[in-house]
Amino acid sequence: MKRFTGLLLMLVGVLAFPWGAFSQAPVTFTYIEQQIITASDPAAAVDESSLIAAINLYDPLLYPNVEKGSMEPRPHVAESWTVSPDGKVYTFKLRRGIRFHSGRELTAEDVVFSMERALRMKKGFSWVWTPVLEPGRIKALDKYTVRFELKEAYAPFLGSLLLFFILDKDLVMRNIRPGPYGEFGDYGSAFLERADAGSGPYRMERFDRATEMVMTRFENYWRGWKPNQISRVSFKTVTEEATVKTLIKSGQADMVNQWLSVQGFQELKQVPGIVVKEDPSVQLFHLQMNTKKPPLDNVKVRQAISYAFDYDTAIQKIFLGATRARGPVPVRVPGWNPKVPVYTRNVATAKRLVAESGVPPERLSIEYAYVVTLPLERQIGLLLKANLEEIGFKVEIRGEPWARIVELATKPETTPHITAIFDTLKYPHVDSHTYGMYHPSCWGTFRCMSFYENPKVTQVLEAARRAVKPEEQMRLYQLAQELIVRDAPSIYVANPLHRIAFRDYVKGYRYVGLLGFDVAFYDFTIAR
Amino acid sequence: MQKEPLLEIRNLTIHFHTFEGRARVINGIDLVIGKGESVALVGETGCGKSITAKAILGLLPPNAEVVSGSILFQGQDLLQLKGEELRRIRGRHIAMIFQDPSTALNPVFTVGEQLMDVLVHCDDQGSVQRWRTRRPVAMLRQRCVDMLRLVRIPDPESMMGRYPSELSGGMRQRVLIALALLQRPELVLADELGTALDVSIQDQILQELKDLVRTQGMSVLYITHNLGVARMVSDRVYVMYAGEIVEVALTHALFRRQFHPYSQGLLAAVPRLIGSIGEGIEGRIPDYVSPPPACRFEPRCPYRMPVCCEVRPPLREVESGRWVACHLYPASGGDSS
Amino acid sequence: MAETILVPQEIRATRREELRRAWSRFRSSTLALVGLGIILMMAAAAIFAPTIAPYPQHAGGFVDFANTFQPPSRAHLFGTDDVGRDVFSRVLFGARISLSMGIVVLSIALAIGVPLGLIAGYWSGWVSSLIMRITDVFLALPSIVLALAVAAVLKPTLTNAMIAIAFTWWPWYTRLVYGEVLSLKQEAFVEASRSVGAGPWRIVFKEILPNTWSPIIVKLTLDMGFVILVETGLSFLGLGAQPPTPAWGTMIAEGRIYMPANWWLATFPGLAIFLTVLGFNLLGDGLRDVFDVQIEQWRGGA
Amino acid sequence: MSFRTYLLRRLLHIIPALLGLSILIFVLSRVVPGDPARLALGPDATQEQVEQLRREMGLDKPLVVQYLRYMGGLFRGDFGFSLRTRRNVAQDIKEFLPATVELTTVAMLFAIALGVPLGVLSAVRKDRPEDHISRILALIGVALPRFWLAILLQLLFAYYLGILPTIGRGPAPPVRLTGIYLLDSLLALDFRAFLIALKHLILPAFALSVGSLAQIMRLVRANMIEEMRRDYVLAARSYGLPERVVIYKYALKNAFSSALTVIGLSYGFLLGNAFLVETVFAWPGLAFYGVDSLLFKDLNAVVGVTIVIGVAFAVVNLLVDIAYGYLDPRIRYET
Repeated sequence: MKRFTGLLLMLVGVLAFPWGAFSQAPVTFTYIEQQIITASDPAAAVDESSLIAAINLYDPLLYPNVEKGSMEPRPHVAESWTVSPDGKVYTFKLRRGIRFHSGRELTAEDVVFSMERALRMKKGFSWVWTPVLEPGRIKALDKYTVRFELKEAYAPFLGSLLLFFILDKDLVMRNIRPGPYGEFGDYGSAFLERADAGSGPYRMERFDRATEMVMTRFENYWRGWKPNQISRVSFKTVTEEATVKTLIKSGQADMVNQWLSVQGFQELKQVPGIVVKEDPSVQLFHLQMNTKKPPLDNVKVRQAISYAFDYDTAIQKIFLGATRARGPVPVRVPGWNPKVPVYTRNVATAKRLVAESGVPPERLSIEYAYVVTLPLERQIGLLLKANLEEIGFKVEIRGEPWARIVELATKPETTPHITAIFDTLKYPHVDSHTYGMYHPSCWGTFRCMSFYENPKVTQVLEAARRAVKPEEQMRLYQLAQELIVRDAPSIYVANPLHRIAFRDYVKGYRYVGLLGFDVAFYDFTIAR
Repeated sequence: MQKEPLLEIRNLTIHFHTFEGRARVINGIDLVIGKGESVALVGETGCGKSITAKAILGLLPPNAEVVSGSILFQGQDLLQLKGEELRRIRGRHIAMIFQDPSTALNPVFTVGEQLMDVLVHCDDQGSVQRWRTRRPVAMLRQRCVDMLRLVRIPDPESMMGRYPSELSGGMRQRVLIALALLQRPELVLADELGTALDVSIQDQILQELKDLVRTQGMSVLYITHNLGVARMVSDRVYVMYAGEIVEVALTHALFRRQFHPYSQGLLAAVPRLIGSIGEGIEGRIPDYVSPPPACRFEPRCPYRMPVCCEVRPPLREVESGRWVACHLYPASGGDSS
Repeated sequence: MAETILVPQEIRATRREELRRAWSRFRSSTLALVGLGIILMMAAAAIFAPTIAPYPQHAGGFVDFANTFQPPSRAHLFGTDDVGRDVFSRVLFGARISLSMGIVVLSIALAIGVPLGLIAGYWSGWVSSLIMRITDVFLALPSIVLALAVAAVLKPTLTNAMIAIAFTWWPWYTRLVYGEVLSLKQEAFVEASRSVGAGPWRIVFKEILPNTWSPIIVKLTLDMGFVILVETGLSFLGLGAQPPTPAWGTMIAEGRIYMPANWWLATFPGLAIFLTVLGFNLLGDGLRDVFDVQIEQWRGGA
Repeated sequence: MSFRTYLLRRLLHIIPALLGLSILIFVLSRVVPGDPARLALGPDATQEQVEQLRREMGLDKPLVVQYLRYMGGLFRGDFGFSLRTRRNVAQDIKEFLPATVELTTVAMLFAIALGVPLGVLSAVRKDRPEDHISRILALIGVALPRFWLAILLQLLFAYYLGILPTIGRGPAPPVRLTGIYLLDSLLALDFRAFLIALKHLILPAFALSVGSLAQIMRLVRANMIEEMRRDYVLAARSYGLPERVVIYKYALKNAFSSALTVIGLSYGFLLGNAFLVETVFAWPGLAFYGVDSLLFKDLNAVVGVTIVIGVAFAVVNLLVDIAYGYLDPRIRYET
């Protein structure tokens, strides 16, 4: 017995030892994401994590007007620009003296190289530019002047340049490996997994895709450094929510991203020393209905579902506060149409529409897919199931990893009947949530799981993009919204609150609304 | 009894606690071994011979209880000794040669290591001082090798490095003897020595052991179910039946004439010499939980009388040096038990 | 086994006698009785869930957002979850899933594993060595790893999780039966029936198979716990039951993110798994002592 | 049969099993309904790009050709290209394997270091309170769902008590030689890094080890009880050997060597559970990588991970066999 107690005592001793006293001194700012950085090459970045990495390692040509709390583009690498009257030629004057991490100056050559690279690689956000640009249409007029010659007027062009990151041409070309891009080999994409080729405020110290990217301050950053700015960042990926909460509560993390559950943020609000910031977002949460899959190919069935869903419960009880979505465009985005019809819960109407649709009751069987890591989407699914079963549907719920949903989205046959999607504005323009979601050119991506097709809408969207006059642009985009909502390709649920939590000594956080731009570590200061 | 007694067992009674109840396995036995004497304890399997030997060394299983009696060794009652004191007796003063050479050797250590362990750990000083006064390993090793040679093991040096599984049965048996004799005990308990072996090897080993103890001046208690063995090696024989001593006699006297009906039965089975005893007698050893109330042999006895199930026959000296526990024989000179 | 040749009736008689003795040995083991008690309790919970559960409709796609995250109380013994369902009711229904999962998986494993083991053990030749080499392949990987790989190939549903686990489980039974057959083949009673001209199928099914039951039963009991552990593990990783199915592993995965404030969501399903597995282990240990079989309980399970 | 032939035969047994395993997993991974090329290229790639990548990856070839190519690469240390991490799987494995080796080894050592003494104690004090406590703990240990235990441990030690870190391995020590933080930090004589690595290890290693610990304890107990009844134990006592030597040297070596094979099998147990425990603790090991690869349908990674795990399992069992032969001479001469 004595020996046994001894063992127990030893165990207790080991556990009670002040291990915490050995933890690292807090010199590194720890930011936690729940999704991995899928691409450290800015030309391949599409998701929030990858964009955050890009924004901190690279400079985009233009930057959102964060200071004014707006997402409109303002000068950044480009000091000023002019647009031709037909809206086709954009000429940018570059700022002088911007240095890459290699020490080289950033010049027009690099801008041309980076855009051509993006266009050739056809990854990331290149689809925004491919309709109007191709290699050869970007020219360096002199060391600090670049001209973009678009094939046609393109309404979202300026805004899209916020996603255009500039790479160090020399460094990339010195590090190419054999690859599919002819003389450019792999365009340095393997190299960019290990290092960066940017001019941004931080440089990549270490990157371990599954767990962590460590970034250190670039001392010669052209915007200069002020006291209390962050000098080193550990950008960690932690998938488990309970763990994320523990990390920030214990102070092992300084800031955690928006993907925690609503209840998680509620819980963090109660903790002294933690700030939970909530802002009305420009995000759309909607349930996309696959219009190519029966019975959802019937517009009356889709409308019936839109009438059956309990929006109030979703917004008040599941989102714990959010703006009711009115159409595909988030309500705070300029160009949103306030006059779009709004579906509200009306079981009688829903039942009537089902009857009118002529679909026999045994065919009313649908599948709802959601991202398995997001409990909110599961809750919405359970609510939808309850609502739809009330009007005679049979609903099956399925959680899938995000990667799998992206894969399912490639074909109408594999795309589930209904898929829950959070869609953040991709570029600061109404085009992102109209053309980007309802023009057939986007089919195959998670943004277009409706496979929506209405020739009238397609025509209006194309005209809107080509329109030069702002009023004309807006009129057409608003018309499109109205037409789309009538066809009910999605259940437009909410423009949720954007939430983020950080320790109270972190200052300077400002919500921008554009994917990734709120987590620019350069903007933060530490006040201890 | 001319010789000075080395070991005296007096009225030893041992019970076992079993699921069926209390088993009265050893029922008040007396046994004396003189200095330099070879004594045999014979009886059929299950009669309590091995238990007696284990009781001497204090190696009874946990469910055994010594109800009464004493085991005097050089005047000291072994039953009163505590664990550590008893341990110092074991091996150094009284050693046991185990019955089955295939199980009594540790399979995962070499012969040498097992021998050395005995010398190293059973040192006079006890465990604490061992570290300070560690005697040269070479010297201890030499003692082991010498002992192996003494028990007639060929090439004892290489034997030290072998594992028991590499040895023949006879060799293993010799190693067991070496282990027991290593500390030169005054008393050796040989439990069914060689039974597991070939007859010719058994004889050889018995003969060797007999010579060995004689030259070393040790006393031996042979435990055997084989009368032939007893006849070959012992000076005196104790016949045991069902946990009781039924007859004690000098070996040659016993083989000339047996008094107790059980002894007679035993010898009737002897002609083959190797055959186990009891085969010639009808019936089995009684149930120890509820044994016959008086004479335990009564149910099997061809001469049973009414008194046999009423009064337990005491062990009485019926002629000089011959003690018998049977109602057939009145005491020679008064009741001496 | 005795050296004597027993005729079948005698075998049956001794078997009956053995069973009687076994039962008395079993009764004397407190832990085995506790295990049996736990399992009977769980089985009762599973069978009578619709009657016992205070809110049987909560096992399915019920939602009541006015009633979410209620801590344990008299109305909700284990509290309510993130959509307002009674956790106690769901845990009760979860017993149905876990137990039926175990039964189905092991039935499949038996149905595949035992015949293959009999064939491989009784006949020698390339077929049996092929069978045994195939089991080696399956046993070269911890079963949960293989089950994960299979489950990931299939759509995540409860049925597919079942298939995945059963797919990895049968070789253990082939192995077990194979070993038993090899030793039984040498037994006198088998030799005897062979000598009186019994055909191989008759020998295999009438003489050998009945004698392999005791190790199989012990293994089945112990495996029930392991299968449940593996199943809950798969569900925990999102490769098993889908909402609103009240599978314990899924409930832990779903409830986990609400820890520690709403601890009851993940705690009670976890306790249910623990108790069930404990019950089967206790019972299995008891049975092992009763039947006095040596089987390795070591596997790359959860 | 000599021990060497025995080992050789074991090896000859393992190789076809591993080959079979590679075929099984390869076929499984190739029948996945889904398009790894699409997954690799992300949501916005065109169908034409996807087709091109499929060709580059050889996904348009017959399965047999794909398999032979893959195995050919395997022997050159080329595990194929990972879609998720966009580099050779061999590189990923090299990066993630040490964390798993570290975790499972420490867990195993922990299970042995605690399981063996507890088993001995339980056997020596059979049917006394210590025995009952140990046995009940062991029963609990076997039945606890590891991932649930892991969560509870995190809650208790990281959240409520705040004395141990919640996830991960902590910062890498200054030098990377083995990738095993405990070793690297020791080799660099950086004791602070060693302590940091150790405290990150405690919870996951413990959560992982309880099952094996319990089983080792039970087995050692059973074996010890059996060994203590043997003649050689009685014989050893009769020579006057101290109880300490009889129990901890004579009986334990026997009990432990027969427990050894089972310890090897329980390593598979650990490896399997690592998939759950590493996930809960975000432990950047092979299992963590494996789970993500499974969910992402990163075929080459899945095949690579399973083969490495199969090999690890086989190697450990072989090592155990060797150790067994070393500890128990009977195996060497009698098998």
